[in-house]
Amino acid sequence: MDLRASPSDEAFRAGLRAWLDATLATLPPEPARDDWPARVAYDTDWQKRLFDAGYAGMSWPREYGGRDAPPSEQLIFLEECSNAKAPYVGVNFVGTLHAGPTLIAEGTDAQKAAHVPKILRGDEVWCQCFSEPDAGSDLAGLTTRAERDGDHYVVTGRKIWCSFGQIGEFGELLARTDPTAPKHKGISWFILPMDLPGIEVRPIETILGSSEFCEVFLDEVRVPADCLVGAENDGWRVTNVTLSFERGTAFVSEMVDAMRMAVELAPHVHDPADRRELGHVVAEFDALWALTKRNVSRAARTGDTGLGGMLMKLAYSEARDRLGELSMRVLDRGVFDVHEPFVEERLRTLSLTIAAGTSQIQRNIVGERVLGLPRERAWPAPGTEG
Amino acid sequence: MDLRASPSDEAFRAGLRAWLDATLATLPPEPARDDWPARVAYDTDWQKRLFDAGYAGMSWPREYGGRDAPPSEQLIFLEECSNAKAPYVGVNFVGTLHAGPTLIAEGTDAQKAAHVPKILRGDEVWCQCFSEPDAGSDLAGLTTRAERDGDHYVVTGRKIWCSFGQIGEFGELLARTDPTAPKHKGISWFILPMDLPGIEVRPIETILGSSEFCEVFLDEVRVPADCLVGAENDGWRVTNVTLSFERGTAFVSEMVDAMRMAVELAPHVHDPADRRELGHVVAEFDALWALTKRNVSRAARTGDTGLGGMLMKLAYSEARDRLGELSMRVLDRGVFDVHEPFVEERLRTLSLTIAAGTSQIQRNIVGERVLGLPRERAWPAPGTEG
Amino acid sequence: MHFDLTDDQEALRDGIRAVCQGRFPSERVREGFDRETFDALGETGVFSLIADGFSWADASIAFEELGRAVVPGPLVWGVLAHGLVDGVPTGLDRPAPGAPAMVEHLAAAGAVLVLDADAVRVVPADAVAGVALDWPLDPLTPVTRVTDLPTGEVLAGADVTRWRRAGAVLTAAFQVGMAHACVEQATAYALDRRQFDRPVGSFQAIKHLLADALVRAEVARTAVHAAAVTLDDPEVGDLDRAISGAKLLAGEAALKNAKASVQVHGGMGFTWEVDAHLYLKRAWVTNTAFGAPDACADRVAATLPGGA
Amino acid sequence: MHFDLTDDQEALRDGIRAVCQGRFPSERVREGFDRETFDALGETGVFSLIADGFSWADASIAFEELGRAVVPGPLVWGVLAHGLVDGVPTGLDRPAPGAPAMVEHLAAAGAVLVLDADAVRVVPADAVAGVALDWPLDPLTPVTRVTDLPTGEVLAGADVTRWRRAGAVLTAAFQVGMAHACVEQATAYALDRRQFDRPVGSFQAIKHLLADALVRAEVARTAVHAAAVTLDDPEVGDLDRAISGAKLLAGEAALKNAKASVQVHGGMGFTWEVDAHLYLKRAWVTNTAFGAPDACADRVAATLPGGA
Repeated sequence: MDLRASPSDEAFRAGLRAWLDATLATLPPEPARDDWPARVAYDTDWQKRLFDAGYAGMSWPREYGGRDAPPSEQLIFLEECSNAKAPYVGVNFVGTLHAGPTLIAEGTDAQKAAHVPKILRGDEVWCQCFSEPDAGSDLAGLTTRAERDGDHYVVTGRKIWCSFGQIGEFGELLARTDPTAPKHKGISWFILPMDLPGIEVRPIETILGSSEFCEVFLDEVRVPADCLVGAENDGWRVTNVTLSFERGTAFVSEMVDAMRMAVELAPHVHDPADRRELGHVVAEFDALWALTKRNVSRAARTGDTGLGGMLMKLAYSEARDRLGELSMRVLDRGVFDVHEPFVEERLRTLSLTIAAGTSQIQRNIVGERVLGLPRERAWPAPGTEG
Repeated sequence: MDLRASPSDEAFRAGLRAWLDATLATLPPEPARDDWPARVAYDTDWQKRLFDAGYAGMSWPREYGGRDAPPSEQLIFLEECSNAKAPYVGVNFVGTLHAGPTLIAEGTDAQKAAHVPKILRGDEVWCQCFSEPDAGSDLAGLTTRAERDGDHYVVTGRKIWCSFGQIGEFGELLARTDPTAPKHKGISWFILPMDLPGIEVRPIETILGSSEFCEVFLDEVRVPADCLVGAENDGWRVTNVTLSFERGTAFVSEMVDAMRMAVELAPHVHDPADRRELGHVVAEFDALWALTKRNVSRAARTGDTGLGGMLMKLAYSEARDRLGELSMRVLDRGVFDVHEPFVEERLRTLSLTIAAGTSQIQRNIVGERVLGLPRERAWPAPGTEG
Repeated sequence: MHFDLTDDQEALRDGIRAVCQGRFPSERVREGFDRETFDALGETGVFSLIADGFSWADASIAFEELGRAVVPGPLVWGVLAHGLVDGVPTGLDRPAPGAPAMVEHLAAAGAVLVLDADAVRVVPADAVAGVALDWPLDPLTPVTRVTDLPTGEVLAGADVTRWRRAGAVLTAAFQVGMAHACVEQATAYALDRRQFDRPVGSFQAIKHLLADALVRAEVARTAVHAAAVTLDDPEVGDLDRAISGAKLLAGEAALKNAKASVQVHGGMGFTWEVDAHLYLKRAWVTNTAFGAPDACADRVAATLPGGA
Repeated sequence: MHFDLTDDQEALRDGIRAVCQGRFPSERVREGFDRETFDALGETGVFSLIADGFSWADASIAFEELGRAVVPGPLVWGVLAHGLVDGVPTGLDRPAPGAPAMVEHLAAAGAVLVLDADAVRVVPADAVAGVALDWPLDPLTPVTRVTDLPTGEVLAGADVTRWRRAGAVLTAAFQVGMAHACVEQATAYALDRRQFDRPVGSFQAIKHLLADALVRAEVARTAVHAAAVTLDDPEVGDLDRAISGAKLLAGEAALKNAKASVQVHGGMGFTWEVDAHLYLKRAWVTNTAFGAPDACADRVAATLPGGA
């Protein structure tokens, strides 16, 4: 058990730092949050630079243009980029972190050839069409239908919380292909070309007053059958393969960012009780950063982050919530401007305990999958209640 | 909406204070906690003094020797007694607060005549035999059987958490008289003479190292049929009538005691964060004291404390827990002696979130009965699970 | 002692609630505050309650209803300065030298009341120089960062200590109303929203979150009523302690319950469309006025023997 | 970097765990600590780990197992003073003048180590005068209130700062073991105990209580491992911050998880018979040693830029 970086990790870090130093100085100014064309241009330009420098697809296999770097280098990459305030993955998020890895693992040769290189170079932007108004925590309860009709599937339904729906050229789509099967068994995973007729995208305004998510309305959209990824009705498994690509690094950028916020808050904290709370939150972030190293170390050896990976989201979200509340108490009314970074972050991080599995769902997962406590039973179907 | 005491309340308070001043000075020293015969003597002597002075049975009807005092006087009585550090109700707890009121409401004339006057004068000590090892939170799941055999019921089972089981002459007993009925419908309420053959009492050692509770083993105990209170199988309703006698005063002694602890702790609290926590807890106790007045006021008008009564236990238990934790932080190792009042109280109050309905059960009650959220459904019976 | 709403007070509560439901539904509230809102509220009599002989307890009952509807505006100042200044009143505590001074609703205001160490002073609104925040945290509470706050003139007959106390009570009452509204709105959603083939409110995780929220709101409500009654009749208790405790608990209830409401609403709670965020943002904003929670907790502790 | 247990460390953990299960089951633990216990533990090698060339990380892994079994005794002092004094060592931080001095396990001890500002001093146990508490909070940790604590003699070669740091790490490791044991014992009970015709562990209220407890224990464990590794190799981090943070989180995990265990055990958790109270009481006692949680939080904050 040690925390010493290996010589090769140190060398990687030094090279990356030098490249970041040189490259970040040449970037254009960051675009405004609601200027989507500018954001696409900015983020895909950054992806191209990463690609040209060999830093795109850190975890991707070499045969797909990735670096196939060990988890420790992924960790360093994310840490250094965050520390240097390099651009976030931004509009490339769905493509590089979800769709690309899924296609690599489950796509046909033609699907891979059509999309994977473009995603890696920043030539193709993806969005996600998973959740539905009535299928959030219970994602497998989704009802968007995809009915086979010759060499197409006809898709009708309504998706929500579609990140980058405004600008995605392709969407990751989950739709029900067998409504008679048990709910996890009748779902398929599709590549959804977002320019097909019958697709309507409507931005959702968040509590930040901006629109990071969209609703996507699908009205008899004819999706070519060769857009099916993996086997029909096997989409629930397909959508879960993506996770293993993270190898313990999922919250690294968040962690670095949180620690920076804590350090920036410190000079404003004069009240003794608030200082103690800050010390407590920092101790938690320190521990979660150590846990990240534990997860990355374990993933490097076993391919799986184990317990540490299962509890990271819950622990991080709750710690970040404490930091957010502390910052609001400390700042008081003098700085209640949404453009104040602490305020913006407090609002943004409210989504951490909700999105991608609420803290309540996370506690179920820890309680059931780790501790082995019994699952909730299904309620009787309506009409059969005792 | 006012907080002014009425002239008659003020007069009652003044009279009580004078009596307490005169009487407390004549009391013998308090007995040791584990000296049960001495405790019985001390507590029943106190009850006799209350009776002689007209303060026994504050809420009891006059025809049963009670004072039938308005709730405001009950509140003043408990407040003044606690402030004066008068003896607690002690071994008279079950008799005066549960069994007596139940008999008054549901007993036959013979049952009332046999027990009610004695309970009020401190001539009869009662204990409670409700919970069972497998029926705690789910009290209605109790399995102690009472089978009719001629003019007796034959009772077999095991009771636990029997307060004053060591010394009770009679017990409040809940037992199942119809095992085929739905669980709330097959229970009956009995007077259990504790000297009947087949009853064995075993004290339970608590985390305080003392024995406030007992297990009671019942082995074919022949209970006379005229010990049945209320109708056969109507015991669940019978056991719930007692509550209405409290009229909002259930936590008054606890509240006064908690506030005294907070005030006594204050001079030891030097750390600014601890002082703030103390201020917070005191604000909660102040609010709960006001809530007590609200409950008493409402009970005086409507006979029911409503919402305030339903949430008092949960709110008080959780606030008291915060005070207990704070006291342990403040006292640190210098005073970690169980005979130190703060330590003893910290250990004792751990039972507040557990006994008589855990905080989890209390939250269910508030969520379901007040907010109208759906109840948990029963699980499928074993063997029928999907 | 009858520490419960009288029949008159219940009628007052129901009346104000009906007014809010009729005239300040969510769509109207979202249009924000202006002179017209002020006049509409003035017609209901909420600003003149004290002048009309009602008690502070009555006023706090009314403000609880305004909070329930999250009505925007410098409402507390509307009561405090009723009949004393022209136009819409707003105000602030005079900041320590160098501290930022923020005034809410300056554009709509005619006069700014400044709470000084020993007096209430009036400054004409157009004499206050400052920069309006582009994106105030609460979209319904425009805020101006003041760059020049003239001394103003002493408002004769205004007791600054009493203003601070009354301001704290009314703000706390408003917060209690918000806290209760959050429980009600989240409960309604939890009853309606189904996941895993059952209402999400049937899950203990949600049920207990809401139960705790209700307890917080109701305990805080009682504290506010006690503080208001004590403001009316200071002999029945320790007024500063009652007010500090009430403001602390009410502020905490408003904030925690609004967060609980966001959480129960799930993804929808993170949208502009659902009202939960309006309550959360107003909770933060109101917590900075007339005593922040931490300062209130300190003050309660200071009232204990040996506690100064 | 390989921040995970090595195969050797896993073997060490499993070995100590097996020893504890075999020699320190609950019945044996409840008999308390004496010289025989000390010798039995000494035979397992836990006190000589550092002397035998193991790392502090290894020692912390061993202490986690001792904590899991809630083994009684002045165990941390057994490591710190290994080979340096005769008989069973115990110890304490020299109290400020006037503050109460408490020593654990004095009757069983041969020597008392006193951590002074700049040195470790040794006092023969029989030279320390004091009054044993009749009812120490933790029945397995006898405590003496010291009335006379001689100055003692400087223990050559003992670095008092390093002792304090190592003491904090080992205590925190012990606490993490307790925190995990509480989760395990409460989980076992929640699986076994049925109410309302289902295991109580199927209720979200219990499930989530235990899930949070597990998260606390595991996060604290990672913090302790990081602190121990940093104690072995101070260049990899800020040692004081790592240790203060670890002690804070481990102490909090031990205390909160023991309380959760009492709660999950319901009425049985309030009995002497179930072990939950032993963990709770030891959690309180160990939180007073080598840095109370609040002081640790203060120290972490003080490490931030502008934080002193």
